[in-house]
Amino acid sequence: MTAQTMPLAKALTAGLRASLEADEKVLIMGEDVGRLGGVFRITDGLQKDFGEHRVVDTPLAESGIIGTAIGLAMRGYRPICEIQFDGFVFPAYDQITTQLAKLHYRSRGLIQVPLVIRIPYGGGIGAVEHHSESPEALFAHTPGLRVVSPATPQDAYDMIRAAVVSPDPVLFFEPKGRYWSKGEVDLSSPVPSLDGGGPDPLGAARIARAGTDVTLVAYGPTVATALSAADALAAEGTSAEVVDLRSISPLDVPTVVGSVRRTGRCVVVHEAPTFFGAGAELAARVTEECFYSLEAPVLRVGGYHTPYPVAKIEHDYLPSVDRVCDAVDRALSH
Amino acid sequence: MTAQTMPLAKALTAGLRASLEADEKVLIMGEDVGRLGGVFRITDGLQKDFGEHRVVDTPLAESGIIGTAIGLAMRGYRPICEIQFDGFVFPAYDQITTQLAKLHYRSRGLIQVPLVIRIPYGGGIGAVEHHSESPEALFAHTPGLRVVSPATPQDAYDMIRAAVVSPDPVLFFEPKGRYWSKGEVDLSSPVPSLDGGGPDPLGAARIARAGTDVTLVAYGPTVATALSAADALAAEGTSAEVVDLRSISPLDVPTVVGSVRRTGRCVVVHEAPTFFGAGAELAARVTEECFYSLEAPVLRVGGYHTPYPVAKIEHDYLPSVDRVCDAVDRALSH
Amino acid sequence: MNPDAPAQAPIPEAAQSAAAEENLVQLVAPDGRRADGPLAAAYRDRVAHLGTDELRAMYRDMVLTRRFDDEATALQRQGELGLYPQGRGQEAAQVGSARALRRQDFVFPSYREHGVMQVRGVDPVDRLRIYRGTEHGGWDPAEHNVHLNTLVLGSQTLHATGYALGVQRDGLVGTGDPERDTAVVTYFGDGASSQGDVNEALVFAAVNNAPVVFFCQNNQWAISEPTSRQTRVPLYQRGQGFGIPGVRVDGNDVLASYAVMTEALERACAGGGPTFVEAYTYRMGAHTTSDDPTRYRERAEEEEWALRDPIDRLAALLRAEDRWDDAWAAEVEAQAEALAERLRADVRAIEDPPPASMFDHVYATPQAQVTAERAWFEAYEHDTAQDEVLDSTVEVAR
Amino acid sequence: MNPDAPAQAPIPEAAQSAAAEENLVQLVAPDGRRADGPLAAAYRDRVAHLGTDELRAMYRDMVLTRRFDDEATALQRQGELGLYPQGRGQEAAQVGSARALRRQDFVFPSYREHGVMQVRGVDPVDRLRIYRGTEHGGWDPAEHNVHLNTLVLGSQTLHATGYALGVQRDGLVGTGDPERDTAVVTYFGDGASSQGDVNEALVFAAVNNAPVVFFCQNNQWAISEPTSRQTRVPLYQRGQGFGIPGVRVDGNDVLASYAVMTEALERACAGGGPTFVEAYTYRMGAHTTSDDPTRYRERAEEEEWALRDPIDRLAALLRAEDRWDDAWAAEVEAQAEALAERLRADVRAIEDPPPASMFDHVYATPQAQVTAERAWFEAYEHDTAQDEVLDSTVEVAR
Ligand SMILES: Cc1ncc(C[n+]2csc(CCOP(=O)(O)OP(=O)(O)O)c2C)c(N)n1
Ligand SMILES: Cc1ncc(C[n+]2csc(CCOP(=O)(O)OP(=O)(O)O)c2C)c(N)n1
Ligand SMILES: [Mg+2]
Ligand SMILES: [Mg+2]
Repeated sequence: MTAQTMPLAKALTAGLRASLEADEKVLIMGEDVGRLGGVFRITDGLQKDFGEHRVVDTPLAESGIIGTAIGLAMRGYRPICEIQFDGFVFPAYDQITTQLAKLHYRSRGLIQVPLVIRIPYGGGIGAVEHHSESPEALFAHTPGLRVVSPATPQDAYDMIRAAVVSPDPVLFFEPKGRYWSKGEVDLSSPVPSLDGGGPDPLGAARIARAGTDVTLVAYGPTVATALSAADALAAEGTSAEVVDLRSISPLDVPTVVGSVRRTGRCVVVHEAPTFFGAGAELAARVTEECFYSLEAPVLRVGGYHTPYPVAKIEHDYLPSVDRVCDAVDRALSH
Repeated sequence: MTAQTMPLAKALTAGLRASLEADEKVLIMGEDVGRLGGVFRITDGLQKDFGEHRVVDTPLAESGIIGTAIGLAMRGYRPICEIQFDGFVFPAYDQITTQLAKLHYRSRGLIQVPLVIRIPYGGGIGAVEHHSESPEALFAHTPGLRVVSPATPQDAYDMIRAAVVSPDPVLFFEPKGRYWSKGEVDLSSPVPSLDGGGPDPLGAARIARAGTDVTLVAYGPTVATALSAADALAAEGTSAEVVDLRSISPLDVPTVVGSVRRTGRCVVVHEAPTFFGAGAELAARVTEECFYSLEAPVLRVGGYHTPYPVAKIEHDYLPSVDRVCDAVDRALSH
Repeated sequence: MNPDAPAQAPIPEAAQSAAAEENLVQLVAPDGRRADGPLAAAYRDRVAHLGTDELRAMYRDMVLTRRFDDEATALQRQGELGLYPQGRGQEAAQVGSARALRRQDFVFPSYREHGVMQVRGVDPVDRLRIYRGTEHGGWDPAEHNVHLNTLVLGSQTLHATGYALGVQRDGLVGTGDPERDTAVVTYFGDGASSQGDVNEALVFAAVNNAPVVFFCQNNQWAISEPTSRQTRVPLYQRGQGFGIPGVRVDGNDVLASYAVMTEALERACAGGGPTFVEAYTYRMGAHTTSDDPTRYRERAEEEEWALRDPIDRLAALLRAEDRWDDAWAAEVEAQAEALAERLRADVRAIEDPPPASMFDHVYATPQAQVTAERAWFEAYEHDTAQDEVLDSTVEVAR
Repeated sequence: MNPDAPAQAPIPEAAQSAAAEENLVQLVAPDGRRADGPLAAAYRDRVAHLGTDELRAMYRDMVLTRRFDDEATALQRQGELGLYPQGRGQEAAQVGSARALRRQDFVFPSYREHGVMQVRGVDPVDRLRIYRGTEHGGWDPAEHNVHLNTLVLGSQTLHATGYALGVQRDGLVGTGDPERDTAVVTYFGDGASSQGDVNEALVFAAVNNAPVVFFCQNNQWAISEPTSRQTRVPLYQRGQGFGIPGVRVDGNDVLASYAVMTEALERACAGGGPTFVEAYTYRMGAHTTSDDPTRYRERAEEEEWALRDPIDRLAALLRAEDRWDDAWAAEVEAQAEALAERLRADVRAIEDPPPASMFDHVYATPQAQVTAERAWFEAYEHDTAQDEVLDSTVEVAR
């Protein structure tokens, strides 16, 4: 055990480094991932250490990045593609949805496409348009993809390595607003195994805080929001349990249901618009499985049905501790 | 009143014809929409009657079709774009999601983009891959777009004309499996108005059949399935109300909630995978607003979390009358 | 005006097709005689080693491809297939180009490459599973180094480019060993050439000098749209602005298709990078069995192209050069008949997959959502089956 | 080998840049003297009518553009803007090309076209609203016929092409009336040129002969990637395989940029269709204020390009031709100072939009989801405000 305190961003870098070291078929490709180390510096130093051959600056064409990565994967490589910002994944949407997601199915398992697509996502950083979006639901609806998002440095380190060894394509959403949040990371933790024996390292949720009165469900950037809300609620005498989903597809329904059966109330928190967002699927599922234990309907705190607004008012758009507490109050007074 | 019996496909053709006649800025563009009249013949005869200038065969590039249509709309035209099949809308996904949906917002209302994107969708026609998909949820999550689907010839005729006069972009999903279902169409019905005075012609649901024991919610191709299920249920003594949503974004929540408050039970039926589908949003919303009138959780009948399967087993994938009745039974025995 | 750039607006269409004919690599004229002229001279040597056996093998592949086509069309008409996209008219472009490939080369097809499949040895029944609605794929890509059909126009050109980059990484370019040097070829149509993906593939291939051949079959039509809706200059020029050399070949001339492909493969294998080939040919049939070409094209055009039938042309060459033999021709005919018979029997015998197989292979690893839904489905199927047993028992009892 | 196609693999990079220099349209050399040679001769007449007033107006636009740039950068450093993408070095390409436009022409920019905005008269404060985080747009596109910035690389090239198709439909091409003939220009970068959208725009524009100019500013860098990551032949050739003539212009030469643009506009207006212009220039600053170019490029390269500063070049020309006047220059300086002052004051004074405005204009018509969420938001805001009043009352009471 060699735990170190580091920001989430550095844990990702460490995870990428470990992946590059472990398997020479692993390569990183994307815009500005080389000398620059990416606009968020997640690949910082990797080209220097592993060479231009392993860390590749591509032409500026997202469909081309994912499409050629698919071809590379078919030839036995394991590409990790970086999409520079959430809002720029859409030119690659066709390749992801009609090709990447379906090749294993189309070929009845004969073709594996072990691709990781890293996407810094979410808001709160004062950015211009297209740089603060949360498009995870737009991928979770498509069978064949795994969609995950770590909330802590340790998970970032473990989950990126699990994603790289996964034989299935993984959309890896990185909470860019939390890149500089620090936490302990055990760099000697083994690469999680995906053989189906233990809990799915890319699918199992985590109880981030135990509680008894209400279940807060979050992932990625809103886990910290939910934890802060739990603090605030504790001060008022309400005990909130916080579930960090880690995975948006699949959803770890048993863990959430287990929690809600105990607490009787559930609030889902994400940055994406609530309309057709992950909270909808969770609310539907939790209600189906906890119909008799729910004291109040599952409530959702998320983005509104507006494009991501201008930076000066983004904090009115984003789920805040206040809004989470407000939802909990409503759930409690139901 | 000049009602005529015609299939849904012909009602669409009539609606397009009326739109071309009413406004010379209206034009139709897409692959094979000209001489061929489209692979489903929806634009049959229109190029002959309105000229190559109004009904335009484009290069085979969906992003190009939508992107240039946006430019045409900015110049005052009203393009109706045809996407040949559901599975081929994805190359245009970026233009739809980051440009079309946001230009009105980005410009604070100075730019209107009155674009209609017609997409034949859904399965049951024995087709090869990419020709039977139901991607509506992948658009409904994006603010700025309207997403609708008619279920009857009259609605097809009215809604396509409303879509064309709408100042907002409309994703118009046509239930291709029901193209040849017939119904009465009043060709003299006025073009629905979108001024917000009356019910929203692109947003208001319709009670397709009244009932008292359970509410079946459907849209597009599954409205007929729900109606058949209601017949079957009636034979067993269960009275099902059927709501035809017409619109997936926005959802007419008040109509559904009004119905469920009366029946106490709700089953949503769509062809798209249930996971992150429209049924999730509906279940969440209905539960939130009918928490004390629901006798059972909202149940969903839809596609599975698999790519659309091969034709020979697609009927095991699609929601069937049996599966709807099974869900109703489960809701009733809750 | 820049001296390199055309001084005027793009050349009008009429001039274009004249130019097209001019720049067409042709080695066999429609009457079966070896073609003349500087372009023929430049490529002639590439087919000089092809003797009677090789030419006959090409002929056989083309005949079998056509018979496959006809039989699949018939099976569709009989309701045994849901759909079938005919390849008639494109046999020379496909067989000629595919015959230039080596075992280790990898093919990324679109959906009309029946002649390529024939040459690569993909089982004819397997090729029809997709159209019978029992498979989305149908064969093992690794077995014959042929990827599955790609139906989303142009997508496969990026996969081919990426695969070629993998080949390059594997050190299999420029080794000088013809058994090791490996190239990739992707097939796509004139219509698909407009897709952004194809152009991004050109960018990635050119910048990285990838060992990939872009083989564009310009069969004059994209369903109902003539090629003039996709481009106003000949398509073989498309790659030039990306730094990719282009060549236009008579796609109804199997020898020219072969010759041009050997050149492109040599370049790829030697580390010279990608080539853009436009095979100028004609889709003699409908787009698919669902299509009705009388709605959009003239009978006269079809008749004109019928005179350039690629199989007739090779037959004429064989006859003109005394390589024809009636006994051999009868044998080819018998093989075609056997193929047709096999298709008639074996396609009908293809069984429907079990319903629950829809849950197979969504993921390579266990995935909770699929596991849960599959369990639900199987229980539901079981219950329904029991209900049916019950129903029929009731029925019988009545 | 096809005679039209390059006989070999694409030319290596070294040769390339030599060729680049060769084919560069340049009218003013870095030392300020009028350039010689056949290319200069071909374009010289296009700037012959530009007298001292016009040249000085160009100079003024370039100086104001640079001052805008410097001041915006300073405001960003002071925390008044969230981000700013500097245009330093590209003033000649932008001002020269934009000065060739007529009022009725329409511009689809990317995000770095500060010089174009200057020429078109878009208010400088409005241009910075997006970077202050109070607007996604900032001005009325109809007012100066300049579309909003487009941040998704290359998307705007399709909008421009579609808009040009609308102009064509409106009958405003080839009227012969310079007051009515209308063209469209879209600006994009060397990096963006790789996007599928740009290539699809070339297809649509070429096939329809759209009156649109593709103005690609090759500023040598796409953030940290040199242009060699996007193409291995000069970018001005990109359009050729689509049937679009291309020209490479010295983008640091305002007169050459102007001249080349007049030619492209004439072609568009006369119905001659699209032109692809590559303006060969340099991004002297960082990609944006968030970027650190020392991580990826050499100081020496920056210094080399500093010698080709476009403003210095025009100043040199004005001096060389006795068109310079110190009083006038001081006046320009004063205008720049006034602009800077205005920015310092007015950018700071830009107010934050009210939070509920986030719900404005999602749709043009009432939409149930937005209406419901807005109502909820306003009630919540109201309650929160009351809570705060309550809190502070409690506070005061304590
Ligand atoms: C992205 C996409 N858009 C539309 C289609 C529908 N479609 C199938 S084949 C075809 C025509 C293709 O023409 P071409 O590329 O010339 O190939 P050909 O059919 O002539 O062999 C079209 C429009 C598709 N398969 N994919
Ligand atoms: C589709 C898309 N992908 C990525 C980005 C992120 N990005 C913004 S600017 C830029 C570099 C663009 O380079 P270039 O086109 O040469 O224009 P320049 O910045 O040099 O003016 C990148 C990668 C983007 N805005 N859009
Ligand atoms: Mg074709
Ligand atoms: Mg650049």
